[in-house]
Amino acid sequence: MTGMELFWTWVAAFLTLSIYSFLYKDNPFYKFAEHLVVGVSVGYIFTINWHQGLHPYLFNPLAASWEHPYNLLRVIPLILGLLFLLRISRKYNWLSRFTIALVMGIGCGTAIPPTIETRIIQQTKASMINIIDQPSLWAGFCAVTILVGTISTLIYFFFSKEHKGILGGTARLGIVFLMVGFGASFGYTVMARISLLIGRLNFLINDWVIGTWNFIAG
Amino acid sequence: MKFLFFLLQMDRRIVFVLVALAVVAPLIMPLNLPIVVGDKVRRLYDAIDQLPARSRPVLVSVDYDPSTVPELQPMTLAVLRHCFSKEIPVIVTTMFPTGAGLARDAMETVAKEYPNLSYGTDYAYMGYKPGYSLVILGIGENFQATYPSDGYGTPSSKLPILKNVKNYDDIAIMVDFTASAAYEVWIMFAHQKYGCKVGAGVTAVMASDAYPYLNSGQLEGLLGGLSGAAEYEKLIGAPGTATIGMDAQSIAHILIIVLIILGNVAYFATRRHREPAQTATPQQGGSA
Amino acid sequence: MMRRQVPLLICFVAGIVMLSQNFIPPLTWVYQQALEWARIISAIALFIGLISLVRVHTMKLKRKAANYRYSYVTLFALCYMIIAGFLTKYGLFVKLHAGCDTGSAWEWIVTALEKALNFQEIFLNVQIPIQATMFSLLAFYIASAAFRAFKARTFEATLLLIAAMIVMLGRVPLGQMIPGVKEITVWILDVPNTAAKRGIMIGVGLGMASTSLKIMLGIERTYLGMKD
Amino acid sequence: MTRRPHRFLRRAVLSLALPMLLFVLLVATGHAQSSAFDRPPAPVTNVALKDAPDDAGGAITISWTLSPDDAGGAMDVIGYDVRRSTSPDGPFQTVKSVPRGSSEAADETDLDSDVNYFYRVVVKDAKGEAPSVVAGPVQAKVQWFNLGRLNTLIATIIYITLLLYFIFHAKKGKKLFIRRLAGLDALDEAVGRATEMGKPILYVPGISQISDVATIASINILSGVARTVAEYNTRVIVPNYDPIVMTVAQEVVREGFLAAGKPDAYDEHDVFYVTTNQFAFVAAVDGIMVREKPATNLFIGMFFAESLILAETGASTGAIQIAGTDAVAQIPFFIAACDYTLIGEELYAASAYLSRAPLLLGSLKGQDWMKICLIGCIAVGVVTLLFGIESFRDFFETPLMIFRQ
Repeated sequence: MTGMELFWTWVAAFLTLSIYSFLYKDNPFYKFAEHLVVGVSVGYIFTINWHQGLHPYLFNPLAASWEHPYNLLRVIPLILGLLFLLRISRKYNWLSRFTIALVMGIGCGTAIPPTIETRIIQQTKASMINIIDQPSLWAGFCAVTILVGTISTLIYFFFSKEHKGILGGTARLGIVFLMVGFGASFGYTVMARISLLIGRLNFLINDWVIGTWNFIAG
Repeated sequence: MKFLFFLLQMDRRIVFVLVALAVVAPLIMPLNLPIVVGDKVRRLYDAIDQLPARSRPVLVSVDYDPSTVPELQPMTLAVLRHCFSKEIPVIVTTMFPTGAGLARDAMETVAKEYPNLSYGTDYAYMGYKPGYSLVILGIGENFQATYPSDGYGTPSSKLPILKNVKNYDDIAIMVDFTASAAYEVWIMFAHQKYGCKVGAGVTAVMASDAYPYLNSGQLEGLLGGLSGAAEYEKLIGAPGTATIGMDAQSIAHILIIVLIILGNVAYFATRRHREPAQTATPQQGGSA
Repeated sequence: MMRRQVPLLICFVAGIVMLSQNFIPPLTWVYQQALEWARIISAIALFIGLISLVRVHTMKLKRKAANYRYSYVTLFALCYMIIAGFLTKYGLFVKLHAGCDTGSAWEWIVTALEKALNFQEIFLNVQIPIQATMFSLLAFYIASAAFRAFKARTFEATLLLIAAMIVMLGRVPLGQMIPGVKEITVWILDVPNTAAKRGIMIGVGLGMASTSLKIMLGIERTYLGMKD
Repeated sequence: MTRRPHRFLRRAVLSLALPMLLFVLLVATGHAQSSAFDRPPAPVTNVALKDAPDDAGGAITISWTLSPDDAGGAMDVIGYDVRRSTSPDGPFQTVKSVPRGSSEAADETDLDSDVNYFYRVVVKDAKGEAPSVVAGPVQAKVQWFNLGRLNTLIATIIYITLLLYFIFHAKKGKKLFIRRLAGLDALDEAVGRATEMGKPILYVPGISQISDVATIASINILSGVARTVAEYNTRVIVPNYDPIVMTVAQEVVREGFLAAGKPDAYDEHDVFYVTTNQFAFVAAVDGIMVREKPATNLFIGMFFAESLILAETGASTGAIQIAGTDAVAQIPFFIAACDYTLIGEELYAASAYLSRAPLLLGSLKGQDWMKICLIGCIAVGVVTLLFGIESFRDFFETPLMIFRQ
């Protein structure tokens, strides 16, 4: 480890501990780290955005538009982008509506068919199972359980009818499935979260404490 | 009763301290809780374990970046230790620029534990070469042309370990450690095209995606996440960070379960002694 | 008219074109183009974010609001990253190095400046560790949330906490040694969990598609600041 | 210097010895395996060409039966070259190379529509290569409709029709019943509590773009909240992750204050941009929660792993918390740490409900009818499968394959 590397390790360790101090309570160290990371991250995004967004998608193609006149089309999003910047003006901020409307139109139009395909058709197909033709009686039972669970969950999301009678009963069954599913997801995630903590502690112990010790000891 | 009331109104910072202790304690004082070795991990272990000492090298590719180090570095170390302890030659490389430092770290860490083995003869670090799949393909055509020098700048021709390495035929097995689809590229080219045996170590989330390759025999073996690494450490008889990590996982999980149970015991035991208003706070379940 | 109808018309036309390109292969290029347009627009939009951030913090400084001193940290870090980033990305240090003699005082200054304005090191040793540490706070919060909230108050809440406890046990070696736990864990994850996720997914898909359609048709227009 | 001739000698000997050794080896083994090593591999057969389906032209799929030496026999095949020409007599140029064991390739290099192309597949091994017979002609055609998405189109049309029908139904003034949502009722209460306590409300519209539908739903709910807040002279703090979402949120909150007749009470600095970085954003919002101590926290929109960090910090400050998201993976954490959670589709329902516009409520009825259709489809699918009929289920396959054969 060089002296410079040691310095940066100390910086990282200091900031790590500053964030952890928030678990006790809000304090100047946390406030410092928080305000620092906000500034650094916006600066980073801005720079990366300039060099990996504006350069390859706007500046470079426009500069090459003598050879590829087609690239001039990109003037349109440039203008729309500039219109959007008029947000800060009291008088002309309505012009930014054009930009937002276009972004929304593109987003919504693009999204409808894939949403229907992946979230609706594919899931519907996955629910159509041959409940007789299963390798074992147990597998058949599981298949039926999934089928019943899917339908009752779907019924829980009925909005235009009061949840009473059969509808209410099925919706309640749906809640049972929802709650078991949520519990399972919660329990399943614990491991990944603990891993993150182990990772940070490894950094503090191995890189920082032992690293510094090795640096001093030679 | 007092204790139960205390539990109910316990400051959550006590929970934080307990969690921190549950994770730190095994790091400082390993418990070595029993670990059950699965078939997938054993297959990779067997594939390496049966290799003769000082013959064809194992190729290890470190294709991950710092964000997945907690899960993947322990398994890289475990596989390297296995090879070093059996004096099987190892060539370490990476296809990711961010993996270069990690690959070198891993190799140097393990190398320090085996001073009887020497760099260049028993192990080598080839560093990062840009090109990704082209590099993987290049090894199949001509190893030394793909890696004219090692990761320290020494010409490859001067490394005895590489003297007999022409292409994948001279690699006993390649093991890829990754949090991305890199292992699929190794399978596609190194295995499908050149017939090299491929093993993989991936993150826990990705493990299930890799099962089909294992069943079809395209992967020799598979390590998944921290538990896969811990199982490998058990097989080589050298409990390391993954075993400790699994200790921490077990204790933390049990801690949370115990907390939930205690919380419920306290909740029900004190129910009669509490003001009714206290129980009337809206909570989950009610919202569904 | 210009302020209300035209934006709604733009949205509608763009929506119809993008909807149909999903089904008409020769229109795929429109999609590519639209993606790039959206990318350019959002890249430019970031300036608004930057302005807002600077405004908020300069205002805090001006008003001497609570904790206003920390705003200096944010503003300084912001300027530092942008300056360092632009100097590095445009290769200024390389040019400066090429322009001065080896061993000269100038070279020493350029090297010092390059070390002091290190975009990548700040990113790696300030942003990445803070991000990773914030993320790892979840290890603590997942425990405190479970302790506080998982009380068997109602039937549903009981199901939630039992499922969570079994799966937690089934994920670690210690718990897997209890006979049956591993099998029940797999069953919970594969059967009721799959069913619930599937039901939610279909419902969410319906909600998303219908909201998208309402936006395209201009029925939903709150986002344009028009209530009706 | 003295070592140089020595090295040269060694190299010369080596360069001579190696081929000789190889030769000896070949001769020695040659008798046994001459048939396998000497001749080039057996050519591939059954080369079939197909215009790649459902595209804008510019791609042709080539498939073949593996060389007998690939699947078995000598087993020394290296790979296959796909060669193309515009005339059956050549010249053929390699457009694609695939490793051994592959029996299909897609040619996507500079194909013009409506031009005749001819192909041959060449199998290679260390010894040589063997071309197949020429196949063709084939054209890369432009398809005007993506047949693989026919089922998606039909579903889209059915759904849009249902929605439009109920929206227009609603427009005629027919009263529609919508069941109550616990989370929504709590919303009014939570906003009311904040006003009573004289504390601000924190509203986080998720961390996604404006084109994310969950964000739009969140903006709708924000619009309702802003109006109530303005009436009671409370502050609403809206930190933002995305600059475009921020401007929209500003507009909506300003409208809310305007509608309540208090445009001057609106402080633009309360709706602001933080950063487009997940955990930096969370760090900042956590800071706001512990310093401003809002009485009510609303997390509505698209969330990722940060959901629990926000909700747990909020819970520790004693705020009433209501969450709403369609991010399935995050719902469990909100349920655990918040007082009320709008689950998945409930978020969209809430946004429609809050606006109370009949048109928006009509669409909810359309959604329900689509659910009935889907449950019906699942039932028919399960029953037909019982009788061994698979074509009904196959119609739900994506991409749709039943018209391909």
